[in-house]
Amino acid sequence: MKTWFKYMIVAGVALAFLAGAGEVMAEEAAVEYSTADIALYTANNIWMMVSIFLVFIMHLGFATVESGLTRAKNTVNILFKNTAIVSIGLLTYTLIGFNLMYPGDSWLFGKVLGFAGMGLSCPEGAAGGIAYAGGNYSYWTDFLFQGMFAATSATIVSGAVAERIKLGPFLIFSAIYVMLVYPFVGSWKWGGGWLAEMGFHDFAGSTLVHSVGGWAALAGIILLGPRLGKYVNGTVKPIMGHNMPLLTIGAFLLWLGWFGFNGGSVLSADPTAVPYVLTTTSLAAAAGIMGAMIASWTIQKKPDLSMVLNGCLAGLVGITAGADILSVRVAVLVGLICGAIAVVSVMTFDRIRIDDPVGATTVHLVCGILGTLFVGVFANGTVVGEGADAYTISLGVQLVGIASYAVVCFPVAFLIFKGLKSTVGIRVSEDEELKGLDIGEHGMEAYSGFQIFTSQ
Amino acid sequence: MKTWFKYMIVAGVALAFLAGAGEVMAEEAAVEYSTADIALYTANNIWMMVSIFLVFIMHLGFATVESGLTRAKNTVNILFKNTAIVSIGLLTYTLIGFNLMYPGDSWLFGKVLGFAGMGLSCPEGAAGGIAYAGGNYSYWTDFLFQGMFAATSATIVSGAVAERIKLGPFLIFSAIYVMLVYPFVGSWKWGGGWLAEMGFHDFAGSTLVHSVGGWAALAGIILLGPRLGKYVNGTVKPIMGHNMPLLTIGAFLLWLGWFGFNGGSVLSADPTAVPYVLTTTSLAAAAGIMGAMIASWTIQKKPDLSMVLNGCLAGLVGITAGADILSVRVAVLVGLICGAIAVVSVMTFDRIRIDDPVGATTVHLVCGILGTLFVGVFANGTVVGEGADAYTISLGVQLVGIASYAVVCFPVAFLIFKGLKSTVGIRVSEDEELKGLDIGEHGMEAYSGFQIFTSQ
Amino acid sequence: MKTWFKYMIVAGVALAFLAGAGEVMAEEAAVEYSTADIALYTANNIWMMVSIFLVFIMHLGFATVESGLTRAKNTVNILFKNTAIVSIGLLTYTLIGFNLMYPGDSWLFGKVLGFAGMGLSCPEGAAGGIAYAGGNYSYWTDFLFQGMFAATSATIVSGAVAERIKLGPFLIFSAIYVMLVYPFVGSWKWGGGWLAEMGFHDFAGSTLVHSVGGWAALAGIILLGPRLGKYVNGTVKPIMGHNMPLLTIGAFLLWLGWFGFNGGSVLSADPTAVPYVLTTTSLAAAAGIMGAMIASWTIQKKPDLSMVLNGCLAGLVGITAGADILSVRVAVLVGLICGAIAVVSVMTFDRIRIDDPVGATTVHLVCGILGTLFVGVFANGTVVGEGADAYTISLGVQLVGIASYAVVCFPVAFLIFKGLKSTVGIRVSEDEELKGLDIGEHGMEAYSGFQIFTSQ
Amino acid sequence: MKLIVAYIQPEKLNAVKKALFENDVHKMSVTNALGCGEQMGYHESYRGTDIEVNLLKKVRLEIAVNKEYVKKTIGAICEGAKTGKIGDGKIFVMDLVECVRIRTGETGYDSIG
Amino acid sequence: MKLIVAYIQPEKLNAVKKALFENDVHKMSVTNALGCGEQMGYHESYRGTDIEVNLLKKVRLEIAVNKEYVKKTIGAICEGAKTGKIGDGKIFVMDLVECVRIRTGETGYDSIG
Amino acid sequence: MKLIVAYIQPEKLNAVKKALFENDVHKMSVTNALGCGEQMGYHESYRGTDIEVNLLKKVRLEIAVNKEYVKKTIGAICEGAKTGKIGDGKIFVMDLVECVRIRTGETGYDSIG
Ligand SMILES: Nc1ncnc2c1ncn2[C@@H]1O[C@H](COP(=O)(O)OP(=O)(O)O)[C@@H](O)[C@H]1O
Ligand SMILES: Nc1ncnc2c1ncn2[C@@H]1O[C@H](COP(=O)(O)OP(=O)(O)O)[C@@H](O)[C@H]1O
Ligand SMILES: Nc1ncnc2c1ncn2[C@@H]1O[C@H](COP(=O)(O)OP(=O)(O)O)[C@@H](O)[C@H]1O
Repeated sequence: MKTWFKYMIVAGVALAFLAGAGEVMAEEAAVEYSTADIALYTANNIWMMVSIFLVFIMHLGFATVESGLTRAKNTVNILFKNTAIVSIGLLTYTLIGFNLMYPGDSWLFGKVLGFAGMGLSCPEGAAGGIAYAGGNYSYWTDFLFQGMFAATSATIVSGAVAERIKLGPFLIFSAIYVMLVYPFVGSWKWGGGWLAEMGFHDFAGSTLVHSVGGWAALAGIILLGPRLGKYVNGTVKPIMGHNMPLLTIGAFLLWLGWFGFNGGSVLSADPTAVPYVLTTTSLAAAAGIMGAMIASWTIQKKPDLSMVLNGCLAGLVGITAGADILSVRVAVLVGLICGAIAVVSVMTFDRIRIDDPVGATTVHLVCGILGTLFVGVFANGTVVGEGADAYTISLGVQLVGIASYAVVCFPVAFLIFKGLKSTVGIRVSEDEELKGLDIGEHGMEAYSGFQIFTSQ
Repeated sequence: MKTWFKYMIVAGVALAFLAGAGEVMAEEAAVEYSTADIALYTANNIWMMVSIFLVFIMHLGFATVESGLTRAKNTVNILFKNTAIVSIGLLTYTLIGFNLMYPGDSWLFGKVLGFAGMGLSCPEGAAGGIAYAGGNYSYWTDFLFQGMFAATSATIVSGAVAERIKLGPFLIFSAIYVMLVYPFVGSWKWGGGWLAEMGFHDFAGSTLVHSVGGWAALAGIILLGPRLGKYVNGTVKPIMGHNMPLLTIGAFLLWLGWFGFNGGSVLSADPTAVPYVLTTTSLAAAAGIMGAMIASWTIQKKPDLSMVLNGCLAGLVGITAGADILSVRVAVLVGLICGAIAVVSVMTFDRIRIDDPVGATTVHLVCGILGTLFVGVFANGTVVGEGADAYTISLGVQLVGIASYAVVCFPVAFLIFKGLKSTVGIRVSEDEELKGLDIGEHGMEAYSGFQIFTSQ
Repeated sequence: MKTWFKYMIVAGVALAFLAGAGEVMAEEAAVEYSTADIALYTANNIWMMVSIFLVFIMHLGFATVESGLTRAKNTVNILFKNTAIVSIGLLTYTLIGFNLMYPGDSWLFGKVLGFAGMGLSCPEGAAGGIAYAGGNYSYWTDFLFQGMFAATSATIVSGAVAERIKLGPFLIFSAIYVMLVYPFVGSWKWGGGWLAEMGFHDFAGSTLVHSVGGWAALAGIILLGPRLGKYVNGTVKPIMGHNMPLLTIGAFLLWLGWFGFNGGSVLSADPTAVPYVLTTTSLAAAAGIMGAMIASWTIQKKPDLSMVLNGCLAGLVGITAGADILSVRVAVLVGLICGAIAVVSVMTFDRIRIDDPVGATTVHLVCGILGTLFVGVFANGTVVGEGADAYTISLGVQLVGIASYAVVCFPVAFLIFKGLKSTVGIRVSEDEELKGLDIGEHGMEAYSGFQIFTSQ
Repeated sequence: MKLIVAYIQPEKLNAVKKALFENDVHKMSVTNALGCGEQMGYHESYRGTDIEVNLLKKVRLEIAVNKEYVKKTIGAICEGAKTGKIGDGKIFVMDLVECVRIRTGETGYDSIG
Repeated sequence: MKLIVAYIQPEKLNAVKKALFENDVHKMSVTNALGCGEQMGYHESYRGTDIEVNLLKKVRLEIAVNKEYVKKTIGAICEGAKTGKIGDGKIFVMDLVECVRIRTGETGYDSIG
Repeated sequence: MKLIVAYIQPEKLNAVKKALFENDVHKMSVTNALGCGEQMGYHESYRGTDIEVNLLKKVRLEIAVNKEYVKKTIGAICEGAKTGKIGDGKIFVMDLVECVRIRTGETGYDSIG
């Protein structure tokens, strides 16, 4: 029994309480707003709440995609990790993350690190309501939307390191990453930090969410090494995912969730901007499928469902950075390219012994970078925003942004994993890996009664 | 062939028609409302419609959770029951339930029993529209939201009595319970009955929905007895659920649905109140996972996915009574407690020979009671509402509420089940139980072609 | 390697680009709208966006229903087809379909065929926004909602021809059907064509979507012939679907999606009309379950889950044509009839050697026709709309509508399939059919590691 | 040495295992099988088409034993599996020419147990 | 008494069963198996990596018969399973020392059928 | 002719197949099985109730060989499957009275390979 681990959890939870997730309930403010103002505010806020639900369901999407693409004997473990991450993500975001990512004026160190205090505190009256975000959403909507986002970055890692990582250390990594690293680097752009000031454009997080998760995935894979049986005498052996319907359910749920991920990132229900974002998002997803289908059919001779669904997600990640400003035609192009590259990238990572069972590095890292880059390529010179906040997109700044996340996220993730590796260890025993983590880590099976060959 | 049963269905359906689910289509009223009023009303109504969808999807959540936690050989049966209940629930609610639960002024007997007539009848003009609920939603929205809620209480029973109850009698029980019992006791609070007047607080139904279902589940379990093979020579034998991905899909869908269950219970799209409810709901769910994880890891040594997901649901049920008034910190606490208690409760029920395959009594009954209690504990003295409708929360009234549902629901459910048991019988034959209810009740298999060990 | 097929895809994609999915970003218009107008417009548009999401998720519903009702060895293939169709549908709708279906004033040939040009072009300013559809939704919302709808008709075919059709030819068929046939015949009513002028009533597409898909399904089935082993020495052999939970998930998702399919077809968030449509839709679905349950229990002696879920969908298709105008009581009746007929129809098609693995012809064609007919029967003489656009429903016109879709869609679909059959062939080899299309067309399995009997 | 193959009702597996353990037979191999015997099948119906299922679910035991255990083993299986109802199953006994324990390379008498 | 074990193509199971029934062989046990034989495997490809599958799906029949049925049984299996194509399968025959019907305790000749 | 039945650890299947191929044994049939032997089971716990699992996942090989291959086959299986740890498995050898290749009707020596 890993007593130390439980104590850490308990300690964390206790800390949360001492720190006080204290909030002050909003009281009605004195300022008067017209019914029309309130109606518009109410509508905007509904849209943001719908987006919360959509982003929430992405976690189920991740859970099913990841378990579909791995073996039956590790299914409970993957489902468990994805469930735990949602919990850890929301609780730590409540405690620290939200105020670390959106420090407001509480910058501690340049525009690089800020912190607005522990716990949640909704400004009283209209300040936490209609006045909170220009009538677009209230404080609580803001918190929950961002909180649902936050857990995503850790979930990305989960699939990449699946089938061999120890449960406890993985959860510790996730907690640290989602509590500290993601909000810290996220503040650079979305919190109004230095990259925002430079004019870096990452609409809904090709870099801020997907690459941030992707870099950690890469670090984890490198430190863990490939799964047993993946590389035998120098040749690559496929380790097949066990459940294609689960994978498909997951991919569709992720696309669905992306409507909220990208559509919600407009941060209002603007009837022109939001459906435009939904359109570019959908067309990039559709084109991602098409691109992957063509690539897979050409390269593999027979079209591979798992590749095509990865292509769909690749298109979605690719469009995420520029869904608001790229044209419909470019959105299709971005989707096609990302979809096709996804196929090649999955195969390439396999060959260079980066054993990523679900293609997370391809989808989130490679296409996250590409998507951010494409904004610089296809929208170079575009002016975004109005008045004081306006900035001009440039390929150079996009590159700076990509690089700055690379040089922070990868090393930090590497260090955390390294630290865990040299203390408690991060990889399960060979015996446990053969028997499956479901038995090893959880003492139970995912498909009790079913006859399943576990010769691999 | 159970002819008698089919006749009962036919009779019920015919009755429905004679009774006349007659409605009058709304015609435009003469009163003029400003565009702003209409816009706000439209927005509010959209939110309630979204809540309808979310509550609807809970039925799929129940279906998948329950089938995931039971054996492959009973899967068709469970899916069938959950499908039939939605149908029965909506149709009987149309016929009788809605007007029994919301009698308006048509109280027949004190404020204990009222009935506003058979079928649906939408008030004409604005009275069924913008004026129906202060511009928050229209008549049809109200009906459908409450109708989707209603079926939930019967669905709770379905899992608890799974793998051994006869299909026909179960459907009869469900029809009676959802048509008469649930609306009757529901009217006490939500219909403006005596408990509402006393100041009983149950925001979205920890007691009114979950305990009501939970008491019936308990009655059913007691009368049915445990599944064959569950208790052998005085020792408890685990009977494993067959599909953890299904379970996980279900748990996430239930959480998703809870956004509408709790969020919709605000009965308007208030941009402060609704997201606040969504926040407490989410944090209680997240804390429920955490609480169950700590408890499971400590007690069982290895963390059990099914327990953790039960913990998530436990947190959700627990917060349901007070999601509107408890603080964020208390919401987390409620989640932690309910999650941890869920683990202990599941194990305790097992030991005292209450064989509940899915933990419904734990999640819905135990945590439903706890949640209602916590409102009295943590919000004692809080004033809810304004003007004439305002009331002060007190632990005493909460206890009265809990007790009054206990003394009505458990005996009534027990009597109905008892009546069925001594007439048509409620338990399938031993032989059928061994072969599985899928073959016995439906003559088909859930996973045709798959090799499944049915030695248990 | 089917090189020819890949080239066709590439050519299609290239064409799309040359044709230019060119759009003009909307710029802010000069006209001033009040905040109240904008608020109402925003709310309406949110509703339509929610409907987009709901219709989108129907594609996952189709994918899971169809794979649940077929054999494990063909699962990847079915999932693949459904994924590809979404992509093909959206991309071709972008390129041609949208402007073919909604030609505006660009009629080329009477009110029978019109075309407003290639690609998308959002009118500038308010013309593409608040003024685009009377403040109900913007251009992009319109496109995406209709685009999501479009792919549905092809998806219907997918299930009917499952387990024996070649992948490439099926995708070509789908592309042609969804790109040209569906929008062409759709324009007759929804595009303001000759049937709209005649006063044909098909609210959300019992005929325009479901029958259109159903006719193609029938044509495909006839040309393909039954699956091997379905008819042996003149007797019908059942070929069991492999996964009832998947089927159930799909059916619930389809019902969920129908809230957007029908509810969104109101084309505004009207708080009276939309929830009324949701109510008739839900009650028809519930009654469809009930009708099928009674029929199945009577005819088959044991109630068949797959029939009951088909009955649910049958009720939904049946109410689709008249969800806006039929009374609640009639909605229940329509559901009951369609549900019961679904059971009989599935059995009849089986007997007359129309081998439809998923019952698509029953659900979409038979009930699509019935639903359209019922509008004429139950709402004969009802006046729909106001002013110049008003028309009176008549059974005669409904029959004309049904017939006109029959005489165009069936022959056209037949010819396309026939053309493919006599060139590249449409049926996989006997050997591939026995081994399964997953291996044959995709070289992979859906459930790697699971022991599955494939003696059938 | 003999190799005993037995087909039993799936739900009797635990009882048979217990009876075998009590008779000092601790090693065995189990697979699931479908059996066709005296037992009538049952009817399934799928989407209105009837199907007679006459391959019923069984469990197959394979047990290698030394001569002196043959009787005990057969007795134990019968004890655990017998209900007197059709479908109880069959036991088949074959000669075992050789047995090898892979781990040690032992053969014959010692390698069985 | 003999124990006949046969590996056949999965899709031939119904035909073999029919042929056996026509030859008065009504009892048998069936399992699914993977076979490696003369038949070439096929190539699957998963996420761009090729895999040669040479364990193909087969059905395994196990039939205990009295001496006079051996020929009929083998004949019936061949009749039902033969296509002349590689992969048709194999039949193995072993001596059966004893047979017990669990329900009645009968042994030998009578217990087989 | 002999029929060799071997139970091995699932993860050793590929190694055993390789060893057999190298010894010119190319034909075999494989099923999955559960085994109960010297190897201790493990504990699963489901919803707080403990269960001792002593039927462990194994792979069952069935190989018919001519006399001169018996030794090579046994050797190859041992070579591929042996780790020296408990649970490595067992090999059983039986006499094969007859063998028939369904495709050609060949019997005896030639039909095996
Ligand atoms: N001759 C046989 N060859 C192979 N398997 C047999 C034979 N007879 C019986 N079995 C197996 O034993 C099972 C039980 O046989 P059955 O005749 O139904 O039992 P009982 O003799 O108790 O009535 C069958 O389902 C089948 O798996
Ligand atoms: N020597 C053997 N030992 C065990 N099983 C065998 C043997 N030979 C064939 N089989 C089984 O029979 C199946 C068919 O054998 P194969 O050689 O492909 O058929 P054919 O002889 O008709 O070409 C194999 O897949 C395998 O399951
Ligand atoms: N006497 C036996 N009869 C049938 N199967 C056996 C017998 N002995 C061993 N086995 C099979 O071999 C497997 C390995 O046996 P075990 O005793 O654990 O290995 P080892 O001898 O290497 O310690 C068992 O799980 C079982 O499937």
